[in-house]
Amino acid sequence: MSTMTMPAGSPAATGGEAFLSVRDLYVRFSTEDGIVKAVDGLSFDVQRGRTLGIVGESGSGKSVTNLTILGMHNPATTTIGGEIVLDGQELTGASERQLQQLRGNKMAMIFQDPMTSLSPYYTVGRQIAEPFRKHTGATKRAAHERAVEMLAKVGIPQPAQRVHDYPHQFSGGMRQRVVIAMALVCNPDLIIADEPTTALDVTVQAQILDLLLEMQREFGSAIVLITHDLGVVANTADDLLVMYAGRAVERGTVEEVLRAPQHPYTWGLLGSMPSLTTDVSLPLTPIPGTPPSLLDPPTGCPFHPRCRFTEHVSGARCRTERPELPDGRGAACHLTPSQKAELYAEDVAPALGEEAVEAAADAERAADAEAVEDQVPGSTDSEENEQ
Amino acid sequence: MTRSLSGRALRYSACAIVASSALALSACSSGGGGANAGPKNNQAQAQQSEKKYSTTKVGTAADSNGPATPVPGAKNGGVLQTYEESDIGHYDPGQIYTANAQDIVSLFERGLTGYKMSNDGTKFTVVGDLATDPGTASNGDKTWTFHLKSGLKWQDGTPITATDIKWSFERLFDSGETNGPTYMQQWLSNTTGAGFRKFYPGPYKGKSLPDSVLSAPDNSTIVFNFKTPHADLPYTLAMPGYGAVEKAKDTKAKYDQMPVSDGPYQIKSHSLDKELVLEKNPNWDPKLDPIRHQYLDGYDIHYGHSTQDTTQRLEDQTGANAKAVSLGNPVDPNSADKVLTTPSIAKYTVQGYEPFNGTITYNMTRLKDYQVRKALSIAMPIKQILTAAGGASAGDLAGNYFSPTMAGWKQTDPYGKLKKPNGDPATAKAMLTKLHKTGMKVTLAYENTPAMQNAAAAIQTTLKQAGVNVQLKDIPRSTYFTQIDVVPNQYDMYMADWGADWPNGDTVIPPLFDGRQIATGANNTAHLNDPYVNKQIDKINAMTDVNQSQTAWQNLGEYILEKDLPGIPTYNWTQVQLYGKDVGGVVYNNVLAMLDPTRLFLK
Amino acid sequence: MINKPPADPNSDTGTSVGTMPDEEGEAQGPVARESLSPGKLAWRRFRRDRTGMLSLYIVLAFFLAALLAPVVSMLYGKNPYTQYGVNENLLNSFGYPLKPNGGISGQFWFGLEPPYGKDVFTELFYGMRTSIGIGVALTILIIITSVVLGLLAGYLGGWVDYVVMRVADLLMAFPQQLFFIAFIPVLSALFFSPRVQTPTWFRVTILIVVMWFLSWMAVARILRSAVLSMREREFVEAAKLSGASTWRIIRKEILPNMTTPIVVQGTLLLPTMVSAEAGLSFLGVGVQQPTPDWGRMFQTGAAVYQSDITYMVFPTVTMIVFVIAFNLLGDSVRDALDPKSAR
Amino acid sequence: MLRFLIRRALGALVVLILISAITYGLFWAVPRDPAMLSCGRDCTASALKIIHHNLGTDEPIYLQYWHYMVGIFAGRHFPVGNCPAPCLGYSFDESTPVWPIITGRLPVTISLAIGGSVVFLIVGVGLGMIAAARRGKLIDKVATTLSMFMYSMQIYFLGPIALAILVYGLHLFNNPAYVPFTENPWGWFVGLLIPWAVLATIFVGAYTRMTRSLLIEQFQEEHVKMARAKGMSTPFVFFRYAWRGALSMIITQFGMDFSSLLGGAIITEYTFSLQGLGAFSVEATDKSDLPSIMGIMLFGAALIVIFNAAIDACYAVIDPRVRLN
Repeated sequence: MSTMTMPAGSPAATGGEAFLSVRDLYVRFSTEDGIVKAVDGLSFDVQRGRTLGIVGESGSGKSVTNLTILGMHNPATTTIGGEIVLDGQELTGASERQLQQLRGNKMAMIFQDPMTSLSPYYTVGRQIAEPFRKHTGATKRAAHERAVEMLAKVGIPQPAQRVHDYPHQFSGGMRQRVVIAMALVCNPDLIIADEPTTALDVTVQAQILDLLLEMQREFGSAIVLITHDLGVVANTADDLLVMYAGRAVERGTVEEVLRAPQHPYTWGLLGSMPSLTTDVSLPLTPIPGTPPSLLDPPTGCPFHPRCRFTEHVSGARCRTERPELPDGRGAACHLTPSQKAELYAEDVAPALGEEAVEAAADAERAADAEAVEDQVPGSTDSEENEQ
Repeated sequence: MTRSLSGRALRYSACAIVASSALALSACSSGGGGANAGPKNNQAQAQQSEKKYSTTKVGTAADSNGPATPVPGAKNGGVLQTYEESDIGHYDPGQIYTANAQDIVSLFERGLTGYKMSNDGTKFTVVGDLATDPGTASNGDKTWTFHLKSGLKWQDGTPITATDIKWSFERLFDSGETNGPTYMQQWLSNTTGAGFRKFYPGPYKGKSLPDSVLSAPDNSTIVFNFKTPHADLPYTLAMPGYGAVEKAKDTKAKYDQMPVSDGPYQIKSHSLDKELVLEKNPNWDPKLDPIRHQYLDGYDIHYGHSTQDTTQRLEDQTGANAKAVSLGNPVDPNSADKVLTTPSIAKYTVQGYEPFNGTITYNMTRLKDYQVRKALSIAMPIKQILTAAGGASAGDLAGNYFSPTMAGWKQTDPYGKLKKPNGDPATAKAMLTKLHKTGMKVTLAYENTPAMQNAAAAIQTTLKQAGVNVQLKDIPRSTYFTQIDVVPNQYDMYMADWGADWPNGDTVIPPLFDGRQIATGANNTAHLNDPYVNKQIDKINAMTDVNQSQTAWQNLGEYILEKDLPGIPTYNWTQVQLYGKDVGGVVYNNVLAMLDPTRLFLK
Repeated sequence: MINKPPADPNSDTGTSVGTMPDEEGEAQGPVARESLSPGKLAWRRFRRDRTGMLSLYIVLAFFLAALLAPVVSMLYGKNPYTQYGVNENLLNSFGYPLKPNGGISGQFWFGLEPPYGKDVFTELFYGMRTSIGIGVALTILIIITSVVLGLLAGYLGGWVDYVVMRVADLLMAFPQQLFFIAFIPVLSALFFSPRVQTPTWFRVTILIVVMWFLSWMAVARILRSAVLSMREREFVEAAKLSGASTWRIIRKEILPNMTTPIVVQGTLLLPTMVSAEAGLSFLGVGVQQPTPDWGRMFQTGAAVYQSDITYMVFPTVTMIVFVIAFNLLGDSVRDALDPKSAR
Repeated sequence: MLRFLIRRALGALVVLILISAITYGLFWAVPRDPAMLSCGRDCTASALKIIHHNLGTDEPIYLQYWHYMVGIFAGRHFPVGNCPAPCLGYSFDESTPVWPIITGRLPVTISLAIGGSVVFLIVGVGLGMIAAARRGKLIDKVATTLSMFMYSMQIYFLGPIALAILVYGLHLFNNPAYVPFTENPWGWFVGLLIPWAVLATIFVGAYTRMTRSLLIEQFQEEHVKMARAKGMSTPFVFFRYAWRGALSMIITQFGMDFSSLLGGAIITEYTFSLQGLGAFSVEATDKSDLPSIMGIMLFGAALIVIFNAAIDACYAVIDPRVRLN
């Protein structure tokens, strides 16, 4: 791939200084099977107090991105490119020691499965207190009190007693609350939540998401919420990044992306997801094919082998040319904005239900207006010239 | 079961069943092993004819006086470390029958008579040990009288009396005493087999043997009365199995582990299967012992050392290994080559004969035809049987049933085995073809050890060329002899061996070939029942002249081999032993078939 | 995924870092394409593991050597039974080869075996044939037992599980080696009249049966827990809901998914069984003369090494190579079948 | 917790009773008569009968077994001698009860097992930890290769070779021998050094491989990653989290290995002429000393069962999930 030289799309500037800024991130690791290009030229920003949702199928590079931010990749096999700036501090070249100071302190992570992300050998109190003692230098006693306090905050009843319990004595939802308490014990400015609700019952899911938002309001943290479930981000996130094969393919606010998705992949995601407002008679339409190998991703648009709309793009551009993600709101696709709007409104939205059709119609009108501007020659030709 | 046990296996099992204390008339003294070892096999005849024969005689009262002839250069002091294969298990004299046990207990147990060995190991004299002389016979060798030396004491200081001696023989009749020799019990009760147990149940229930059989008329006199003449009683009593037991201290089973000493050493501690520590017996008087010395302060006898292990230790000759010996372990047959051909190691070897003679015994109940037995014998690869046991270090090929240790021994070879030791399957096949017996199935029972497996496989291979289908039956080592002793049994041939209890044919021919002694548990495993042989046995047994009977036994043995062929001799056992270079007085004792323990010292 | 363990250190030399996938140009890896079956994928992965391939070749060579022992013997013109040393006077009076280095010569490539001078080269081939044959038979028996019991216990659960697992516990409490040496010789002596030589096949059968009796439990436990975890998986639940019979679920859903643990356990079990059999032969309770046997060669070797160290070399070196090759193969097979497994 | 232990102990007892019954039954099925062995040279039917009576083998099998089991707790009296509790039978071959033979031999076996275990635990587990921590580095490759090589070693060629080189070749050591620790600690140590080393070599490979793969497996565990994500230092994560998780498997394996070593390292003891239980069991099978074999078998089984129970108790200590359920 010679895409290193390509200009990076910059994220939507929604005002305010970005607390976490990822620029042109490349993550590759060598395996027995070859080099896996897990993340390929990714950029995004997150501000304090806001939540960025990252959505994609498994293997799209979303979890890798976040482990890389925490610096928890295996340095022996992983190559990192680009930059990660947290609150003005460059992380890609940071030492393990510096990272250790940041982890659990300035940035915290919540893992997917509360059943496995707590050590069965220690009391929850101890596990919550550990990072607090380490990062604040608090006494054992103070740390213990802090643990009780945190447990209370995340809604564990009788925290003073339960602090002495072991994880297996808690239910799944309660454990995830403990994990959140553990992540938030040092008031981190950045919380990375990797599928925090996937392993939980639906009713519990909502509680946990509420808790996360509540905590965010209290501490003013930035949250990166990784999920494969558009429903989760719809209610929780402010901004949305859709990832496919290690790249961002669509970006925008939650509102924008869900109302008027521009990338065929996002359409596919929406189509494969049931909705309460949808007519039950409408069939779910899964995305055909399987995610591509990251060892040897397809040329051009990585989504083209699964895309139903390649014939709308002139020539073999989908196969030969990599579409760029524009700054701010946008999608990495060779379809013109009007094509996108039209195809979505006519081809995709009907399968998603009435609400979607209405939204799509709005979006199409807006796109048509934009399209007039697009007629200005040369405005989109820079990419073609590269061929 | 395991490899290194097996090196010694044959001997052990044999010893356990067979007696082994024989008087050797020939002896190889120390050294020179490396030089003769190689060609020994091929020149068996020539070598043996060169050997010095010494007469064994029954000594006099003067011979029976202590102290023992000093060993030249002997020094006092030090504790000798010895490494032995396994614990002899029993220390009660009445249970002593194996070579290893006889050797070790001779340090602390004494009997009425014993063998006094000359310093070069070539002359043996039967002398009075506890007794003042080797016994006085009267009434046509039916009554024997012994007098105890005066001043003899047990290790606890109490005097040894004739009552103790009488007790020592009475207790052999007890049902718990099952491992020792049974000659005296049978002779005293005039029974055969285990009949003596019915004659008298032993003294523990308060009954003693009547004075008409065994009496102790005073504190120092003991009189044996037999119904038949027993000219060689002094030899019989010299077996350590007839050692004395202190009556007051006899605690039956417990005594077996802690016997009371009357020899130069006494047991300091014994931990079963691991170690036997001996210290000086302060109540032993050298002036009253014509046989033993007390040069060392003590013995530290370690059990559980394989022949491989002891061979490695003693080859090493450095550090503690230079001050050690193994009384009983021979050189590991697998290392004998290296030991005997490396002059620096061979220097520290002693060699000698053991009283054993190996045979492939035919079950004559099944193999009735002499011609068939002859054909099998001609085909038998006796050299390969010897090779399996360790080759030149394990023995010399045998032409007849007697070991060179026997009095009056002559080499004979009626079937030409020494000329064709690998067998002559072609001739055998021709004979069998004439008998229409080719393809016959013959079962060979063998003791399941690696060496015997090898030998059995070799027999199978060679006999196959003679047109004989040999079926191999391996029998666990521990039950081998009890299984082949069963009458009748299903085997056609067995590997067997026999060692004389003393160097006269009467401990070979009658037990092995007396047709009236065919019974389960008896030793006539060939089931030979030849009226002529039976008659001759009675005739020779009645002889009172030992020299005359020795020749007669030899001749009868030749007759049996030539006319009856109950088994084909394989080889006569020899033993090579190594010792540490700082140990002095090392002599191979042909009677004990091991190193003589009573004369060792540390340089 | 980011923390995927590094390539196996042993196979690092063979890791094709930075090279393109194989000639067919098909992509594969952590994210599989539908067109390739898991088995094919594993095989592709395995083929790139040079250590694994080398081990495979070595292991195949051992099997081939075992299978073709008679052919080798024919081509080489000797057999492991003839006492060449005795017949051709190549031994000294102690039964050791006269020539140095264990009697190695152009005629006897690996020398002669004391004390009769059998040919070591063919003995080794036939010996491996015996030992590997017994090892393979044991491995197959143990795997079959474990699969059956593992399935019964794991899938049916309840009292079946209880009984199977308690029996396994019970048998695991037996001192294994002692049990073998105490019972194998005794059982071998049973059933045949004292007139007839106990056939080698019977001895071998007894050996296999007794060893099998006390060796299946560990593998059965592993397979049981594999079944247990499978039982809870969605596809099994789904099959159950769709009304599939137990037998069908086991055959169609569970068994195919147990291939990985079965293959891996089998590969690791075989060398263990071969060396265990050799150990018993070494202790004298295995295969008897004159049948050549690898383990008994160690018995002979350890007995004669003071005078003839050369004899020990061949069985020792081949055994080391055999065990290493098989274990490396086992590791590679596991890596190939289950790339996420750590080592 | 207490209930757990009691249940475990009862289970162990049942296993032991079953094992004794099976072993007894198997011995009874075996067509060899132990009495024949002590019957001596002129064995007759009547002599055999006396011996049978002396050994108590003239009773029906279930009665014999019953007496045997009672004897373990209450002791027995044989006409040939007394066998105080715990009576595991009376060896007619050695003319002593079996129990003192076992206890007499036990110090050797225990010394061998403990010394060997200490070496292979320290070296094997240590090497595995280093390899896991430095995964992919040179030291890992060296450790892995070494462990594979050691893993392929068999005691029956390693033992003789070690003796040939260290004792007879270089004269660095004397022959291995057992000296009681209480008599001479240094002699005990030096005397057992080679057996320990050889025994340990056989195990080191397996332990290195096991430790390494267990730890690497642990590194993949979410809770270990979580500990890293909390900012805990690398050693802290390694020892407190990853190691803690690997520990229980290592303890299980060690418990199994150690109990079988205590039952007698047969080939090792034999190779070095150490008079422990393993060597005794070979001797006993060799002589068909059935009471002794039976005794060692039961003793060995008891060790295994006791150690399994001990492992479970260890679990309860290290794993709260076991303790609190």
